[in-house]
Amino acid sequence: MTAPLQLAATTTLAAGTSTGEAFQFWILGTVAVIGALCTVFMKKAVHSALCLAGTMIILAVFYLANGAYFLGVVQIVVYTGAIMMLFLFVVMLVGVTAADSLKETIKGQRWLALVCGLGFGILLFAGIGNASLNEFNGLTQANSGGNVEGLATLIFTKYVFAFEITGALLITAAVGAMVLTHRERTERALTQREMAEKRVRDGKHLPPLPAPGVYARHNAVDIAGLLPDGTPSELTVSKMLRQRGQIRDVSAEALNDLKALEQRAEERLDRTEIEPATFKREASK
Amino acid sequence: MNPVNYLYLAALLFTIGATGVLIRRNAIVVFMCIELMLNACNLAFVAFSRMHGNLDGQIIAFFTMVVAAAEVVVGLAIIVSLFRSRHSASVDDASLMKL
Amino acid sequence: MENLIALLIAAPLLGAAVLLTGGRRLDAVGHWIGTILAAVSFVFGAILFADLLGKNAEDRTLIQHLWTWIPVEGFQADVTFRLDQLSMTFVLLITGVGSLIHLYSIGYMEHDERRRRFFGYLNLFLAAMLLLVLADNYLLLYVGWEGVGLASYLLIGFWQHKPSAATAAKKAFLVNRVGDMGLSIAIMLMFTTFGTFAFGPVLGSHEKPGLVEGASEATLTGIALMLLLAACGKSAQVPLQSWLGDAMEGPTPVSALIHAATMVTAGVYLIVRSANIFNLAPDAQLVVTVVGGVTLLFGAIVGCAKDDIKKALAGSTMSQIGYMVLAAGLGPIGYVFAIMHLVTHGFFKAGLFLGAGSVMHGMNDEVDMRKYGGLRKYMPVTFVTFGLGYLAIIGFPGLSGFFSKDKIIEAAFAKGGTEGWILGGVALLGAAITAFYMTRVMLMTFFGEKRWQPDAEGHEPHPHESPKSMTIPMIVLAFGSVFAGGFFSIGDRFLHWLEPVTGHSHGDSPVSALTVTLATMVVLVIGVAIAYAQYGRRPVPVVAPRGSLLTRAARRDLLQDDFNHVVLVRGGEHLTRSLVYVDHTLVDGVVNGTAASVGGLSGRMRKLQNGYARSYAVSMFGGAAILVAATLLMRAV
Amino acid sequence: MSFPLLTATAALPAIGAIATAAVPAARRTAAKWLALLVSLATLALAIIVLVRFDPDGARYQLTESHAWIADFGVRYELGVDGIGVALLALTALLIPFIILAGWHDADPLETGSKRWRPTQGFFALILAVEAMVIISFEATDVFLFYIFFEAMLIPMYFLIGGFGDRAHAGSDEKAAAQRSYAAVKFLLYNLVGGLIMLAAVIGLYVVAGNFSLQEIAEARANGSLDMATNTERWLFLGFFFAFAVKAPLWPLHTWLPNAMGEATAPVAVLITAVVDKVGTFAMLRFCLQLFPEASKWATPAILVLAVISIIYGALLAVGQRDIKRLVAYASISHFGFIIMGIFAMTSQGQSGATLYMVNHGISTAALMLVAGFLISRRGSRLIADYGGVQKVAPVLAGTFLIGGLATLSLPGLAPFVSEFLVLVGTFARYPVIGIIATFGIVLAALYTLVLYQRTMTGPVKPEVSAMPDLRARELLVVAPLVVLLIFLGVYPKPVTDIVNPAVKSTMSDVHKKDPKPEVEAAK
Repeated sequence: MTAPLQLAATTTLAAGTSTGEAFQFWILGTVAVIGALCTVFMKKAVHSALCLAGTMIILAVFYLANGAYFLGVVQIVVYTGAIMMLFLFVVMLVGVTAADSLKETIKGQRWLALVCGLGFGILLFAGIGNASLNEFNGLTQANSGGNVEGLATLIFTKYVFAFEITGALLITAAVGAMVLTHRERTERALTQREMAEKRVRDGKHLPPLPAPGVYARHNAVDIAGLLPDGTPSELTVSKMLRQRGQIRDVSAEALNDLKALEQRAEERLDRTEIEPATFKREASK
Repeated sequence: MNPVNYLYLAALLFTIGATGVLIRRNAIVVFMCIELMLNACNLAFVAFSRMHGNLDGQIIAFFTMVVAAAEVVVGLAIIVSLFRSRHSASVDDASLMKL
Repeated sequence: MENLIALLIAAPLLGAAVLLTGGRRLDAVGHWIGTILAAVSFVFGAILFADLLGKNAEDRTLIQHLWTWIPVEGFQADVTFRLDQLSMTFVLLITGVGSLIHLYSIGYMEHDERRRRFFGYLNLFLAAMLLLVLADNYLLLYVGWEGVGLASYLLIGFWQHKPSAATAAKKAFLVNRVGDMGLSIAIMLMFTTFGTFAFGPVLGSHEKPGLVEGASEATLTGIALMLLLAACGKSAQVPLQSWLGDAMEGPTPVSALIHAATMVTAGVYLIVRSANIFNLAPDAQLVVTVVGGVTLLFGAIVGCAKDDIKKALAGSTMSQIGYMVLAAGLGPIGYVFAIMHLVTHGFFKAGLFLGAGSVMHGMNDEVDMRKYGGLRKYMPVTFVTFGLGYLAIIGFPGLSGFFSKDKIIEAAFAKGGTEGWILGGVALLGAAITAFYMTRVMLMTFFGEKRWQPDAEGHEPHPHESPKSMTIPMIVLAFGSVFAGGFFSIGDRFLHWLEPVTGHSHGDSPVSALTVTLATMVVLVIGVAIAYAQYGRRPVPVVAPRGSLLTRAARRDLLQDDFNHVVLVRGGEHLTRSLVYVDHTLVDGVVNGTAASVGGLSGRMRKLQNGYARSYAVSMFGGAAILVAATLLMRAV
Repeated sequence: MSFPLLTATAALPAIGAIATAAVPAARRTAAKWLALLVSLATLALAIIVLVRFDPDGARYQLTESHAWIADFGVRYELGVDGIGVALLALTALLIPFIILAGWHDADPLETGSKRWRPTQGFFALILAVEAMVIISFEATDVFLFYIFFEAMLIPMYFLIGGFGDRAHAGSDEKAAAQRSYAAVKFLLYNLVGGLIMLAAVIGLYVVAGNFSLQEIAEARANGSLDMATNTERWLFLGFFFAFAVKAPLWPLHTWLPNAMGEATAPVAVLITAVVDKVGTFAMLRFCLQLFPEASKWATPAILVLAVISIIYGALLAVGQRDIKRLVAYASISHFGFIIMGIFAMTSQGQSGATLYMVNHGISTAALMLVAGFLISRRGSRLIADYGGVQKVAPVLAGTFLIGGLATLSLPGLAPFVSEFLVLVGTFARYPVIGIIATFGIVLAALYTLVLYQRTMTGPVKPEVSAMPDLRARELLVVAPLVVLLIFLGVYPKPVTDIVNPAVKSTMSDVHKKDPKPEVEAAK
């Protein structure tokens, strides 16, 4: 056991709480609340996930402080370690960079949510305040044979059915997740020839897709190429990027830079008679 | 310090999580908020366990975690397949129940 | 001997069952089965009659208990038969005349392909009629009562392909049902008053009345009036007389048997049977006499105007039954004479109808008397038998009708007081009109020049005498019409026979019997003379003249049908039509309106379901908050 | 433990229903025979019940009792009294006829279609209804009764909505629309009634603490269970409303003409002769036993409604243009008589009402089934489309007439006995109502004879001139009913013997004695 754990252990074995724990609670509690608020209000899912992970770690510390050593460790290992990673994976699958708009679209939803949330919170506080919760027995006795052993005894005796059922639930969930995400191929894969014929039949775009307008930036493939009239063509960008809404256009600034560069080069070469065409995009902006 | 404060904290976190569920549209964030609510409950359970001096509360919290894990697995799978078919992770897009 | 009573009914019932379910196989012999079973019933009746004659007057009541019909707590109806002098009289009349008419029908219905079924219905009628007169309680009587109604319905509408026949049948049944309603209310009243409706306990005998003595006069009047309503329906008395004329749509033997001799007299039977009730309800008796008197004149007037021979006879039937009802309403003075007139009327009216049927048979089913004329040469047997019936009905001295009708007129005067004078006067007037219209029928049919013409298809009728099977019953009935009255009256045979059942008192007539008889003779001659002046001395026009207002009204059954049509039929149609509308719009409309408003409300509520999961989540969350609040509040309280 | 005879009578058709439904699509005829055999076997069981039932024995016999939902005091309790056993027998008796009459009603429209399954469904649903109706007659646990009282709506809904009368004036779509309207109306009316009853059932549990009819009735009788006057009245109304919808009583009747009009004739018979009887039966068994005081309190109002039903139903029957709707309105009139008899609170009235339930079942079945045969021949339900049928199909016309005469309660036929008992029983206590109700018999004659006259008599219409007479199967359906009508009209003692003791118990439940005859009372 690490030092903080031992500290927590000595304090929580008693019925009351130490000043140390109070100090810990107020500092970490504040952080946890901030983390929770950030989870809710961050625009990007990745940030939310990170904030949530932080909150969870703090909760793990609270578990330890409350004498739930096993849970504290499980919280860190399983929850923060495994589950939050799963979240991050999915966020990446769906698109890391996409930022949500926090603008509300359903009329009255935000107000109702806030009112309900506030009301519910006040009620919970009132409920807790009303309850007679002043007696703290502490876990000294319960943890006397070791917290993990104590839990194990309970799990495999009193709660054995629940335990078995949750096992079944996990397996079902795993299978379910596979079924949901797995796509069975129901017919023979088309040969290349058939695919070509199908394209012709469907009247789809036959020749290769046009290349993106590569404007030597850090990730140039997400910048659409420009059509002769200066409008960007979505066809030039990968489908996945299109779906994620991650197409960038070559910004007017960059074009202006380019234009300035060219102009300077012209000046240097004394070829000023050619005036480059203005980009429509710029004009429309 | 009175350990009841843990309960207040749990209540606060729960409420924040619930509000988040209500106002966020990104399914993944909604899911995170749900996790937050579950965690808040777990904290309450652990505090109760300490209050009563037995381990049943911790057992419940443990089961909650297991169930949450199962839920996350299925839920994320649903989000992924939803995204595949709709190219969006917004919960508002899945509104087929509308009139 | 009692066990024979059930067989009386069983024979024709068996016939009906066999003939109606037997199918086409029995077509060839069906009429004989029917006739023989009717005759068997008559034979049983005769045996029982002989048995009764061999007993003392007091012991002439046979009771046969078959089984308990409806046993319910506090309510018991048995299938029990009572054969006493009154029912015996009817049994002989019904089976006797019935058998003769069966025989007659063999010839009359010869060319009808549904003859087997006709005999089945006739047998059914006999069974029901016998049940009616043999029942020992009012409920069983009710079975027979409606049974004859059913048979009458089936027989009037026998030629169902004619819409007029089907309508007439329906009308007869419906009007009778109104009367039946009276009977059932009477039975209910009896049950609540006496706790039973069996003849024995309720009526007792005429010397020692049964439970009726304990009841209040108001109740008894109520019962009596309800019984009278029933009698009016069945016996075609005003105001329920309208069906009888239409009932002539049925085959003529049916008119003879059911609508002249037997069924229509059931009302008289009912009143006489319930004598002990009527005796204790003088108000009701007065109403009975009024109904009888009014019908007597009503029928007679209608009979004067009709050109249809059967309808003229139907009017006459109505009128003659009016006499009987009048007599029955007079109380013990008249009961016996009511029944006596009933029996003699059974003979001569059946004979007259059979004669009319015979005429129609020979005249291609023509019923309009204006197209007859001079038929005496072509059908002599019919002429003679019809003529004897005619003399009997007008009360020609020495013939049946003379004895019975004369007694009734006497009894009417003997009622005493103003009522007696009025009733007697009405009865006398009726006798005059009877003489008039019967002479008219006689003259138009058998005398004068022939007036028939070829019909639309050019077939000229060839009047001819009917076959033996038809003439024999006519002859037998003519025999009865001539001698029955005398036979009954000499030595007051009939009086002594019936008196133990009905009781009898002489009353004190303000006028002597001889005076009455003379007066009757005088009005008779006047009636015949007027008729002769009008129809015998002058040729009868083939097309009916317009006639006076009264004649025109009488042709339309004194407008009673029109009244019914306007008030009941039209009114009823409007009522049902508007009720159908109300049911559809109002009763259903309230429900549908509720449904529509709920639908509208939910249409609005539906907008709350915007399909966004987050909206639903808010409401869930709000609900949870409310639940927490409620829990806290409950704890706080 | 003895053989659970009552369970068996209900279980047999239930199992039969499942088995019939499971018959492969191509073996339609086998399914029909299976259904017929099951219904006959049920009839045999019902006859055994009838034989084993001792009229003078205990009130409820052949009882079975098992714990079911112990927490709420719900028990699986069966038992029959005389009234229940009579209706049980009626149900078991009518179902074979209904099946036989509907032999071809669910056949595929094109011959040779192999994948047609509804035939099996039709017969399975009929058997399912039979099972539920039978258990409703047997249940002595209020909750158990309620469940099946409601559950029978489901198969009935499908029978009405799924298998309509093929003789329809309008287009197929219009017919389908009207049919589903009728089915939904049937369902909604009865569901609303049922829901209100559910509230009353729960209320009863709150008051009494259990659902056992016998226990509650006993506790009410010996005074150990006291209900506040208002509580009792509300509970009574809750129960009565549901039964009045089912019965149906004016003004809750409008679902019946639609349902009977749109359903096939055998299903219409099932509705009016079998299912609706549960409503009137339940009035006798539950309303009177559980809430005697409230029943007496509500009697005047109910009697008035019943009389309105009688007259109103008859008048509307006169105004109908559709044969089946006419019979439906006639049934409404007859149900008025039954309800009047029940609430007249006299032995004669209640015996008569019970007898009426049995007789009405038989007479309506006879009339409606023959009407169904007639309609299937011509393909029209409109009275005006017929005329002169008597000439071409005399047997059909004859049986139709007998059915009609039974409907107008001709003496000598079974319904007369019951109708007269009801009238006499009512008259003894409420003379005015009795007399008004008597007008019903005139109106009954009117609508029956008008129907007969317009369809059967008169000149033969060209459309009916080739109409075949009754076939052997149809005669097999009608003949026994006619025989039964005559037999019970002449000798109703077998039924009254069973019914009388039960009525006596019911009368003592409501603490009512028959009024004494005036003459005796005066002494």
